[in-house]
Amino acid sequence: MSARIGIVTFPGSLDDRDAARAVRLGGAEPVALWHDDAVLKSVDAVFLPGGFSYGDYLRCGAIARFSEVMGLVRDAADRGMPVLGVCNGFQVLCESHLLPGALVRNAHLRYRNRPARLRVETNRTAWTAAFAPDAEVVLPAKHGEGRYVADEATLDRIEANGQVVFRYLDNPNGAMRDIAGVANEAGNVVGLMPHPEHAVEALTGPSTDGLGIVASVLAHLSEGAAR
Amino acid sequence: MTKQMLNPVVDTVGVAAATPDEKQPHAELGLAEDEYSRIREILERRPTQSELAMYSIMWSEHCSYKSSRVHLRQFGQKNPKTPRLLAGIGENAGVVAIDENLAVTFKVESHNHPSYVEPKQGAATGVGGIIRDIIAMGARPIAVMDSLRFGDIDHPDTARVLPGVVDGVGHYGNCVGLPNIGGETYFDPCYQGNPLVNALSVGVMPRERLQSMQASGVGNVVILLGAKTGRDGIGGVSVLASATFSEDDDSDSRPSVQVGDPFEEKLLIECCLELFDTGLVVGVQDLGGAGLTCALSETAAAGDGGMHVDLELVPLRAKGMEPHDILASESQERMLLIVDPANVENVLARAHRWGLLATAIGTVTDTGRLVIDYHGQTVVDVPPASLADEGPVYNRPIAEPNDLALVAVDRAETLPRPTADEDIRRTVLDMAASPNLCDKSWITEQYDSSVFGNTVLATPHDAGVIRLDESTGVGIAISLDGNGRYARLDPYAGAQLALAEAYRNVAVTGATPIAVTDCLNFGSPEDPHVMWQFERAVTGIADGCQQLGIPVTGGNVSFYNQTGREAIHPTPVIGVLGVIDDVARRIPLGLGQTGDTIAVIGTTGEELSGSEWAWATHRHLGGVPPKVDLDHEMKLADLLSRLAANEQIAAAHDLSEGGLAQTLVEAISNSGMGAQILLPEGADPFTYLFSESTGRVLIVIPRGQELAVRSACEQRGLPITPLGVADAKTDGLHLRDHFDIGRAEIEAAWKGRIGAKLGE
Amino acid sequence: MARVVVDVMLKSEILDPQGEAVLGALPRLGVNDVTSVRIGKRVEIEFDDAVQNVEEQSQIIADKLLANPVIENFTVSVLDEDAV
Amino acid sequence: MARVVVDVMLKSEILDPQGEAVLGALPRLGVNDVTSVRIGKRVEIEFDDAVQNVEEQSQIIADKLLANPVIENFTVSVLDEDAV
Ligand SMILES: Nc1ncnc2c1ncn2[C@@H]1O[C@H](COP(=O)(O)OP(=O)(O)O)[C@@H](O)[C@H]1O
Ligand SMILES: [Mg+2]
Repeated sequence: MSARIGIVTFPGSLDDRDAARAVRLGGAEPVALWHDDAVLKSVDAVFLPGGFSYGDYLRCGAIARFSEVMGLVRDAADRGMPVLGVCNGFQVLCESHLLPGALVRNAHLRYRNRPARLRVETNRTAWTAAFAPDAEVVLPAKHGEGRYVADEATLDRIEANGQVVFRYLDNPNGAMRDIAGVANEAGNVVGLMPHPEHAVEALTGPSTDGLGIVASVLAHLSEGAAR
Repeated sequence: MTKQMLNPVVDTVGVAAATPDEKQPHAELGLAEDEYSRIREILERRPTQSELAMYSIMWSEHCSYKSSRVHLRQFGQKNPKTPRLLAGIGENAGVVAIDENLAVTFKVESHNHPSYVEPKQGAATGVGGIIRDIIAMGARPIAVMDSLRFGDIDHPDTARVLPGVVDGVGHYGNCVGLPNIGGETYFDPCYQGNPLVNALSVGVMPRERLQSMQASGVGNVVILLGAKTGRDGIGGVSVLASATFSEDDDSDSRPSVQVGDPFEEKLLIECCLELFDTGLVVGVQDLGGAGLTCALSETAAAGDGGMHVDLELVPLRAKGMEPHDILASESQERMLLIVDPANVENVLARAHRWGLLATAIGTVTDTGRLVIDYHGQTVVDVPPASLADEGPVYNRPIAEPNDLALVAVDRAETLPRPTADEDIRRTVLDMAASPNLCDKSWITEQYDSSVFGNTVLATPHDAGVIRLDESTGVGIAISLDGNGRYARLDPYAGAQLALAEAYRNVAVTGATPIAVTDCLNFGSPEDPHVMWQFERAVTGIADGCQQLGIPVTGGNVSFYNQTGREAIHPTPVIGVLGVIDDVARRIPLGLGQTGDTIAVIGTTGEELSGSEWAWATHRHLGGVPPKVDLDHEMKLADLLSRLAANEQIAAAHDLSEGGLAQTLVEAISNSGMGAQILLPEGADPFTYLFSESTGRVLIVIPRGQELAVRSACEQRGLPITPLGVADAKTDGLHLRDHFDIGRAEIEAAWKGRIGAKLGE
Repeated sequence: MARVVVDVMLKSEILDPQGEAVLGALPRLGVNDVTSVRIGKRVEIEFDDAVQNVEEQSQIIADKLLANPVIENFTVSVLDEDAV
Repeated sequence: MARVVVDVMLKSEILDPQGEAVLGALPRLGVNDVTSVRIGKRVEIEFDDAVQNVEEQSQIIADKLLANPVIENFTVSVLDEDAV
C-alpha cells in the first residue's frame, strides 16, 4: 500500500495540483486537504504547497496560520508526522512557529525566478533521508519574499543542531547564511523556498531532483513502519 | 467630471420625461451632438443621468469600435472556414478545437493608458481583465504573455514606467498562478508618452464546457459574483481609455485608476470552473471596461431581450455612490452569472465556500427592455441592443500620409556599413547589447514560468509551449509579435510581417499554427493618416490569414495612443496559436550536440530598411520593409512540424530582428555550445549577418539526418544552406576566415543590459 | 537629530486588498467588531543634525518618491527631537 | 466609531532593503542629509461603535496577526474619537 500524502489547498494555493503530480510520480498517493476542513483523512504526511495563501497580504503565510487545518497539522507534527512546506508552505510553517526564523522580502526587492543550485546539508530529516550526504540538487526558486532571517543566536543554534537542511550555492535572495531550507529539532518538519514539485519531469523542469524529496519521505515512513 | 452630473434627487425615467429640456453634459461625456439626438430618438425622451452615462460608455470608441468596425468586418469576410473554430469574433475570446475532447481559447488586449498613469496597477489590471475574458468562455486560464513597448531606454520616465509595468504583469500573473510563457519588449522614442502594454491569456476546457454570455430563460436570476463595487475607474472607459493626453495634463484631473486583487481573481477562477462543471450557470459574462453597464447590456442583448435589475442590491465598497457611479464603476474581479432560480442557493453556497461575495441583483424578463431600478425608482429603461450592438458606426476619412514616397526612397541599404572584419565583429557585439536585442531576463525572471508543471517551453524560446493533457501529450504553442518600425514604413506589409513572424515562431517549435488573435495599437482615428494606417494594417492581417488558412478569432483595438499630434508607430501585435500532437517532440532553442549540422533555411537578400541595424547604429528609419512570402512560410511550417514529428531536428531558431548574427548570439548564449560557421561562398559577410529577410530559420540537424532533411527541403522547394557545425569545444562563435568571439565576450555584451540601464 | 514620519495610505476610494484580507481573517482570531482595516506604509526618516528645512525636504521625498499621487495620500509629521 | 492605528516596524537588527533603496535614491532628488530610512506598515482599524475593549482587542490583533515577533515590533495607538 502506498503512503498517503495530504496536500493542503488554502484559498490562493497555486502549486497544489503540481504537488499532487510530484507525489504521484514519486510513487505515493496524493490526498487533497481543504484549509477549512477539520480532518486530516488519515494521511501519513502533509505537504503545504506554494502559492499566495489568502493573497499573501500583510506577510506571506500570516493568515494561513489561522486556518482550521493548521491546528491539525500542528498537532500531527508534534506527534512526529512528516510535514513539508515549500515556498508559501515554508512561510506558513515559520509564521506558525513550527519552524524557526522568518522569510522576508528578497534583498534585491524583486520577485526572481531562476533555477537554484542547492546543497543538501543533512539527510537526517524525514524529507531528505534518501539523498547522499552533501548532494547537490537543482530546483526552481521563484519568490519575492524568500530571504531567510533569524537572530544570530537562533542561527547558531540551528546550525549546531543540524537543522539547516538546504543551502544555496548561489544565494538568490540575500538569505542569512545562504539558508534555503530548515527543519525543526525533530527533523520531521521541513521547509524550503525552491520548488521540488517543479523538478519532477525532464520535459518541464530544470532537473528531476524533486523526486528525491518524495523518495525520502517514503523511505522515512517505511523505516518507521518497520520499527 | 461625474461631479457635474450629481443631482440631489435621483434622475428617474419619470423625471426625465417631465423635464425634457434639462441641459445634460453629453459633450463632456464624449457624446457628439448627433449621438445625443439619437439617444433621445431611441428613448423618445431625454436620457436619465444613468442612461446618459451608460450610452456614453457603450458608445465610446473603446466599447463600440465605432471607428474600427467598418474595417474589422474584413476578418469575418476573409476568415477561412475551419471546423476547428467553435467561437469567433464577437465573443469574449475566440475558441478553437484541439482534439475531440479539448478546446482552447485565447485573446490579447491592451491596457496602454492606465499603465502610463500608474504602471504597476495599470499593467496588473490589464492582465486581470484578459484572464476574466478567458474564464467567461468556460476555460481554465493556463498561461499569460505580454507584449510591451516603452520609450527610449535612457529616458528617465522609462525608469518609472518599465519597472512598474513589469512588476504589475508579474505580480498579477504570479499571484493568480499563471505561468508567463513569453512576450516581447521594445524600446522606441515614439512610445515615450504612450507605452504599450498588451496582455494575452490562454485557457483550456473540455469542449462541452463552452459557456455563453446570453441572459436567456425568463425568470432566471442575475447574480453578481466577486468583489464589491467601488469608485474605481469611474469614467475610465470614456475618459481615460479614449482621451488623448494633452501636453499639460496634470495629475488632479486624471480619473482614478483601478487597483486589482489577484487573490480575488484566483478565487473567481476556481469558483467559476466549479460552477461550470456542475452545470449551475446558464450564462456568464466578465466585468471589464464599462463594468456593469457593459455586462448587463451585452448579456441582455444576447439573450431573450429583457432584464430587470435592482441596483441597490449591488454590494458597495464606497459610500455615497449614485446609480450612474455603480453602473460605470470598473471595480475589478467581478463576474455576472445567469442562474436558474432552482440553482441559486447552490451557487451562493459554493461562492461562499470559496470566500466570494455573490448577490442576486435581478432577473431575466421578456420585455425587450433593460430596466434598472434604484430603491424602487426606475433609473434606466432602454432597449439593451441599442447600447450593446447598435452604437454609432463611423466611416472616418482616410488619407495616405504625404511623406510616404519620401520615406520609401530613404533606404537603409544606402547607409554606410562596416566592411573590415574587426568592424563587423564590433557590430555583432554592439547589436547584441542594444536595448531591443539584448537579453530580457531582468524582466522575465520576475515572472513565474513553471507553475502548473506543464510549461514545456517559455522565454527565451521563440514560442511558449504548454502541455494540455498529460496522458496524450497534446499541447499548444503561442507567440506574440509586432514590429512598429516595419508597420510605420508600410502598415500592410508591417502587419503581415508580424503575422508571418508569429506564425514562424510557432512553427519553429514543431507546432502547426491554427488561429490568430490581434491587438491593434494606433494613434487617433480622427487623424486621416492614422486611419489610413489602420485600414492598411487590418487589410494586411485579413489577407494574410486568408492566405495562411487560419482565422482571426478575436482581438482588441487601442486608438488614441498619441501625445499631442505625435502618434505612435502603427503597432499591430499578432498572437498565433499552434497545436502540437506530442509536446515531447517539441523543437527547442540551442545548438544540439557536438557535430550536429547548423544550416539556414530560406533566402538572404539585402534587406536592411527598417532593420534593427539601421535603427541601433544610425537611428535610421526609412525605405521599404523586407518582403513577405506567406506561401513560403506555410511550406516552412509544414517542414518543421514534419522534422519534429520524425525527430530529425535537434534545435531551431527563427531569424528576425538583428538577422543571423543575433540568432547565433542567442543560440550560443542559451546553450553550452559553440558554433563553427562558414559563410556561403560569395556572400557579403555584413549583409549575410544583419539582413532581416524573412522566412528564414536556423536549424540544427542531428548527425546522420543531413540527407533526409535536405531532401525534405527539396521536396518543398525550400532552399537550405549548410553553415557549419555545433561544437562544445569551440569557445563561442568562430566565423571562419573572418573572426572569433568568445562566449564570455558575447555574454558580457548581451546579458545584464536592462538592469544596468535602470541602475540595478 | 531630526526625525520625520511619513504615512502613506491608499486613497479612500481605492481598493485596499491587503486591508480586506486582514479584515476577512479577523473572525478566525475571534475578533468580530472591526468594520474596516486599511494598510499603508509608515516611513521613518532620520536627518542629519545640521539640516534646516526638514519639513520641506520631507514633503519632496514623500511626493516624489514615497507616494504615487494617483492612488495614494500622505502625511508628514516632524517629530519633536525630545520625543525620540 | 473607535479608530486605532497599529504601526509595525522591522526590528532594528533586521536589514530593511526597501528603506535602503529609498535612502540610496534620495541624492537623485537632491536630498543629501538623510542618515536613515526605515519602512514599515501603518494599519488603520475601525471598530464598531458598540465595542468596549478596543485597546485590548487591538493588542491581540497586532500581536497575533499584524506583526511577526521574530522580525517586527509594533505600537498600538487608540485615536481620540474626536480626532476622527
Ligand atoms: N482587432 C480585432 N480583431 C479581431 N477581433 C476584434 C478586434 N478587436 C475587437 N475584436 C472583437 O470584437 C469583440 C469586442 O471586443 P472587446 O470589446 O475587446 O471584447 P470584450 O468586451 O470581451 O472586452 C471581441 O469579440 C473581440 O474579439
Ligand atoms: Mg469580455
